[in-house]
Amino acid sequence: MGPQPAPRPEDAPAGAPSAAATPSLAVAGLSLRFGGLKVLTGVSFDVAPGSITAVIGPNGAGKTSLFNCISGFYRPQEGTIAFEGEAIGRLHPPARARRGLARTFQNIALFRGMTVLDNIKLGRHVHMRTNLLDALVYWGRARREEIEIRAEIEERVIDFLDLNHIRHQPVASLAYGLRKRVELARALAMRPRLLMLDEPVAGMNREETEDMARFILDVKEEWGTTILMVEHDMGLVMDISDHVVVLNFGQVIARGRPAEVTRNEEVIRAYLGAGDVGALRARIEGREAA
Amino acid sequence: MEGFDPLFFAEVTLAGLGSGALLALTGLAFVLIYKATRVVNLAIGEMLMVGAYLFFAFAAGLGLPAWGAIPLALAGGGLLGAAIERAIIRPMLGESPIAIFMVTIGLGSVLVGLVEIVWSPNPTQLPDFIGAAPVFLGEAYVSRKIAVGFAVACLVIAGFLLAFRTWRGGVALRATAADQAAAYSCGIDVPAVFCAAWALAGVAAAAAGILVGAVGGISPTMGVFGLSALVVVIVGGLDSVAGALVGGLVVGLLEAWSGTFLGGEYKIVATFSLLLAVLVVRPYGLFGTAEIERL
Amino acid sequence: INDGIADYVKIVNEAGGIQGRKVRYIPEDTGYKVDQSVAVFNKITGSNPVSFYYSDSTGFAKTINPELNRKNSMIMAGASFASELNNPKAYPNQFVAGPDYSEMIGVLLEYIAKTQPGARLALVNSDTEFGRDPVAATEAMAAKLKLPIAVKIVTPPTSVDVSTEVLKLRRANPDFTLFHGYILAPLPEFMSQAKQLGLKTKFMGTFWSMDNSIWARVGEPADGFMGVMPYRYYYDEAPDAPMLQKIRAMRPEYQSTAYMQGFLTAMLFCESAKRALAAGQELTAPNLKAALNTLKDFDTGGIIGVPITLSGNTIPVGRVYRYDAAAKRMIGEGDWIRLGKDAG
Amino acid sequence: MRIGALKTSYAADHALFDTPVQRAWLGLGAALLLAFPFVADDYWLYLACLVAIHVIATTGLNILTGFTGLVSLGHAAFMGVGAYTAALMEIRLGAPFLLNLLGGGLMAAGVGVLVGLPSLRVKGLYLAIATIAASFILHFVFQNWSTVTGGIAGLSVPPARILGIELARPAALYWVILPLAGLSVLAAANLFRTRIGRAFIAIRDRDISAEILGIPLLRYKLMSFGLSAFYAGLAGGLFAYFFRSITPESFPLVYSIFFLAAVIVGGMGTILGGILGAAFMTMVPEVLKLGVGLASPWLPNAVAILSPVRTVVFGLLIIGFLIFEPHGLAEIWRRIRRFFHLWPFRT
Amino acid sequence: MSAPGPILDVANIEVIYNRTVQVLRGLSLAVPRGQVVALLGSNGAGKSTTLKAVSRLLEIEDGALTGGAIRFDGQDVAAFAPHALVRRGLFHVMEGRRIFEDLSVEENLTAATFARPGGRPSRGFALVYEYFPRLFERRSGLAGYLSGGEQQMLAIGRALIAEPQLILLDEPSLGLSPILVEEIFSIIARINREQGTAMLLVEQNAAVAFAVSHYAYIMETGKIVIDGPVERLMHDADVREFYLGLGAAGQGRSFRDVKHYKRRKRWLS
Ligand SMILES: Nc1ncnc2c1ncn2[C@@H]1O[C@H](COP(=O)(O)OP(=O)(O)OP(=O)(O)O)[C@@H](O)[C@H]1O
Ligand SMILES: Nc1ncnc2c1ncn2[C@@H]1O[C@H](COP(=O)(O)OP(=O)(O)OP(=O)(O)O)[C@@H](O)[C@H]1O
Ligand SMILES: [Mg+2]
Ligand SMILES: [Mg+2]
Repeated sequence: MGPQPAPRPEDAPAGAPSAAATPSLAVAGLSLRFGGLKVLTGVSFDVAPGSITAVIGPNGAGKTSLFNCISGFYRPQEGTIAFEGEAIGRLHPPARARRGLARTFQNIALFRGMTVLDNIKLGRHVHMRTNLLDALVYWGRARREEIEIRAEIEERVIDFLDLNHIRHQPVASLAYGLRKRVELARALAMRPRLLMLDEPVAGMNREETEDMARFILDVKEEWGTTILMVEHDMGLVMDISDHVVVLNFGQVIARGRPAEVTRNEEVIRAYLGAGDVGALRARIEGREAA
Repeated sequence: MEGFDPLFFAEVTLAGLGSGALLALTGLAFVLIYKATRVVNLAIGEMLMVGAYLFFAFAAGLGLPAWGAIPLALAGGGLLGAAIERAIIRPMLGESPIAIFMVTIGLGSVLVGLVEIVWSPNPTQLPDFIGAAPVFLGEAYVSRKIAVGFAVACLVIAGFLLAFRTWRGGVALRATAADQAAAYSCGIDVPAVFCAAWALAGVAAAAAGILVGAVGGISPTMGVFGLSALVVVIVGGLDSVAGALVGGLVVGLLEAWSGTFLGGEYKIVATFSLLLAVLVVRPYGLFGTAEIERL
Repeated sequence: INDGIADYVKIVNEAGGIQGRKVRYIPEDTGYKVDQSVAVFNKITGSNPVSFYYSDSTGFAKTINPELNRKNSMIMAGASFASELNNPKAYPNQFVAGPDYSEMIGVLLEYIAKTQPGARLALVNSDTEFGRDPVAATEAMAAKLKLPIAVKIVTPPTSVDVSTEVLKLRRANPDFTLFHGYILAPLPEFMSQAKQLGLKTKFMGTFWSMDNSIWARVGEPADGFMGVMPYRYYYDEAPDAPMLQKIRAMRPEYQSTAYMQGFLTAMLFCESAKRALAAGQELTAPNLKAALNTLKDFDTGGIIGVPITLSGNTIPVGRVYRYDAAAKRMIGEGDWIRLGKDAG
Repeated sequence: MRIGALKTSYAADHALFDTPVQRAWLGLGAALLLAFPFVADDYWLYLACLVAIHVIATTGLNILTGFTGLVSLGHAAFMGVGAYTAALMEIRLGAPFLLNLLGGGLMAAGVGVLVGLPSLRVKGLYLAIATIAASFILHFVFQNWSTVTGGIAGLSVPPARILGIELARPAALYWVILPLAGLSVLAAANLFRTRIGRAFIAIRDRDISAEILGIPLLRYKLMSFGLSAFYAGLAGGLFAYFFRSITPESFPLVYSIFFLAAVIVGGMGTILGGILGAAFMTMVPEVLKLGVGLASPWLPNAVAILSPVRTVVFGLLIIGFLIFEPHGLAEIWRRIRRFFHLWPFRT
Repeated sequence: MSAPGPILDVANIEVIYNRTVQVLRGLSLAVPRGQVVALLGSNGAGKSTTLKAVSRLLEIEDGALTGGAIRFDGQDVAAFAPHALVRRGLFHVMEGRRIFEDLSVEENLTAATFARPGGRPSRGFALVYEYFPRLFERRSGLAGYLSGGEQQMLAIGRALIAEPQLILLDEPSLGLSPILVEEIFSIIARINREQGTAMLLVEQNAAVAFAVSHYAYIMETGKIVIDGPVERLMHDADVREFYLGLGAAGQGRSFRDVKHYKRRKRWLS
């Protein structure tokens, strides 16, 4: 795969949600409470197929909780979630995973006791058929299936994310950036139709962020996977997302193309701030002078 | 049983509360350790047993009077706790909870074996230091030992409850349990906290051991009392002092009632059924704090 | 136990063995765990030709029985007095060197029936195999002897606090309280609490809770405790007990009741071998057992106060003793009782 | 020294024993086990059978505790369920030996699933204690459901027979127990090459994330409980035929602890660990006894303190392994292997 | 102040984890009194390890200092237990915030009072609440339910209680929203200015780190590769490209334009 012309958000056909196509994901009127604490209130938005949609918002706005509702870990009190036209709000997390919802986690959730390869294979779990008896006997169906997915993972995922050199290492020994990449690989092994990334570049420096950005774009372009991501790195969000949803105190306060959203006064007040390091420096120094 | 006799019921209930207080005291020892170190200490019964034997050694062996032997035995229990912490718990810092849990099982076995070697496996009696004159509450009879045990246990637990409310050390204890590295970084002397928690628990266990031994005699197998205490802390919540008290009384009552009205062989089933029931309804016990689970 | 067997074996060997054959004794400790015991059994019998086996627990006795019947080469006795073993059909190669648990209680009941006809009883048992063993038999015998059972109490094996049980006892207010299934705890607590409550009941126990040294340590509260004992105590100076003199000569300090049991068992082992050899037979299980069954009014040298006869798999004799705290000794009460003979 | 073997297919990379050297060792081991009954006496065969039974049970517990991260202290009770079931099928129904073993395993699995039910809500050590409760309740059932279990007196079991051959001695049972142990271990090893084994490990490491990745927690936790209890039940069935008598006291809580200790000493979460741990823990008391035998000429009361010494050693082993070699014998074995692998170049 | 030297002086240290993995190889740096020094570097370079070596929290994680020396306030840190160091005025705010989740906000602060030799901070919690009014609002709630930014505030608040001479700050911006990053960094600058507290700041977000620091070190795989006053580093071409994401001409570069095959850093080759 060589460098390809990256489509600008403006000319992407599926860039903005259009009324015509069934949205990949449609969230409507979602409300989630923990005791008295309202975490989400009436959240609604659509994710267009093949797009990158970013969810941003202050800390504690409920972004991760939203992801948890979508993947089924939290049960919202109200609202519906439809995935490719099918209501999935009542399904258990594994059933959602089987339909093609995959995600990564804010605090890396790899399985420490397994190698990189096994972690990635685990992503294929929902698409495998081996039952307990097969597994105990191994020869036959289980073996065939294992070897099949091994080939697929090697060729599609491991090569793609450039993880060849570490496949047999236990994940515990990996550096942070690589762990994030293995998590992505595991999610990709699930053959996702919708990939949810919770802060994929948190804790990465500029260079590593660039690598991750490249992978995300490649997944979208080469696999045609729809991507929903939470991220605080506004540089990344601005550059690669097609659509942005802004949450504040559990409510959607803005939606639209990145450029529109960043001009929104409320978004600036609640989330972005001045957003300019030069200004920050000037302010700090200014105060110092004062 | 023919008919319902309220006096008899009251007496049984009082006896149940009495033994419940001893359970609560043992539970307290358990909770202290859990609160500070997140160790589920299955050897608590054996620590109790060693405490009772220490008292036996000082009182019967050396012939000290009770007021001399009791403090010595309590101090011995505290030392034992501190020694255990130093020798086998500290090297396990950072290991999985299962591993540490198993270490305490091993510890229990070692303690039983050592006591058998030193004092022989045969059961004996503690010298009497409480006296035998029965106590009557109204018309209801209460064994004196049980009454004394109840009073002591309640006083000690009340003391700890008060201390945890007001004393800064309580925060240190919980902070250490939550995150050792972070506790260090806050200037908390983590090893000292660990050591103190185990020593205090050792003292509490020894106290319980002396009382239990006074009531029922001592033997190397008296550590099984710890199993009932385990039920107590699960019912009350592993990390709650108040839970230990309530759990102790509940289990004591349940044992007394089931033992009397169903028959002694039902005691254990009754308590363990209670345990299962509580766990299913409240997985962290009545007063235990739920673990924060977030993704 | 170990010492008892070893001593008797020594006595026999010093006297030239059994018809010139020396007796070899191999002790092993099993910690009363069945699998351990089986391991030991296999180890010993795997590498030695064994004629007599002393077993440590009821569980083991039952576990190994099929194997014993298959081997048919040795007979076994042991620390278990389980009533179940008293069945020559199922346990042809085992015997009990004394009365079984039911028979022990039987001795007590006969004593009670004799001294205080119609007395009301309380049965206190631990909730273990050991504790429950004689319950059914006791009820039957008590009914026969017209002794009403006022209350039955079962204590869980781990229980230390007996106040609720004492309360029950108080309500039932029996004349005699029969304990079975305990060694010591919680008997003293039962007794002292009952005394505090002013109960008049007399407490009785069975073999394993009859050792003198245990009660000596309890001291004062033990006074008046009674129980059944199939053997004489170490210090018994009865004139018809030359064996006890021998024992005292060998071991100057007090020996427990378990010692006596081991000693007697070894004696019976050797006696059966002697008789079998005298009859010119090989030492196989049936022969040994048959030899054993020929014991009629056998004199144990005073270990047991009366000449004994093996009936079924047991020797149903015993005597009631009472603990005297002042003398620090178990004192014999009444005569030796032979079940099935003296009983009406 | 051995040179790294190159693999040319994914299948080769998936094999359990992937090098010729490993296969050779395996063959040698099997040959030794086959020859064993012809040279050993009853005592050694008895021990071999007991070790094999314990290997089955320990492997089962390892699946649950070592691989799935669910601590169980009810393993001996599950074994009891298997033992009683097999015994009853034999006594009451006269069903054939191997079927009874299967029945014992299945019944234990059923009970295991039942005991595992709280595991969705009850976590970690709370769960461990819940299994203690279950074990006491099962014990109560063994003891008091007298019409079926024979109460406190227990049951006596007739000898096993296969094709009319009576298997009463360890020497005969060896030919059944050992292959069964081998198969059980192999099946467990297979399991962890497949998605189900991976799911177990994932649950151990992070159960919530595992669920979101598509692993139904309850189903897999119960599967693990059931499978582990099946192994226990199978071992229990063999136990019944091996000792030919079972009582409630045959399956006490300490027996569960014994298995847990075997898992730890052997190495949690490794198949080899289950084998090594079971063998080691079974042999320790025997070795101790030998030691006491040797010491008795000098220490007259050595026999008397054997029992407490054994208790102490049991505890010290658990503590020592956890402190000094938390990954157990399997790790020691791995280090030894690596040493010879690289020999003579580096240590 | 008596000793004129830097408050922290790290000389040539080497660190090994689990007796096998060497992470630091001869790293040296210094923090002058009253100054903020930034330590940058890619993931896994060993930044957190450096801080843990200084605060002696390394041993808890099975790491060991195998060479070099660390002097805090003129004294070798090896002479002190971790908590004793804290009481001498060296406070480590660990990566990932590490607040006590099941303690309340106020109890978290109470826990930090153990860092004061006397046990009581001179101004109670007032100073903390003054800098972080939001913590005051939530002081009786469980810390585990605070939002990420609030937790970071709490972590820094705990440091303030100790009134230290030097704070080691590990990635305070991790996972925070832009506005909170700004807020936290303004407060960091304010604390440094008003309290005169020296800081060693580990950060991925080079831009904000430069905004508050006086001096910076950049490390790769266990050693320092560049260092200098912030003003100078900001004009270094490599630093601009790899840490600030600026093209040669100074304009921002879009993530969409990142090439698959990129120029690697000069100091790696
Ligand atoms: N299980 C829970 N119980 C109680 N409160 C919760 C729970 N999970 C989340 N919350 C609360 O819900 C709110 C939203 O949390 P969430 O993790 O979704 O925020 P976020 O937007 O992802 O923030 P960040 O950017 O810091 O990751 C927070 O106030 C949090 O404390
Ligand atoms: N406890 C540990 N045991 C073994 N290796 C460790 C441990 N902690 C860190 N490492 C390894 O040491 C190296 C440096 O880790 P460190 O956490 O210091 O990096 P960092 O520069 O802080 O990275 P990040 O930006 O991800 O925080 C990494 O490769 C990591 O895998
Ligand atoms: Mg979040
Ligand atoms: Mg770091």
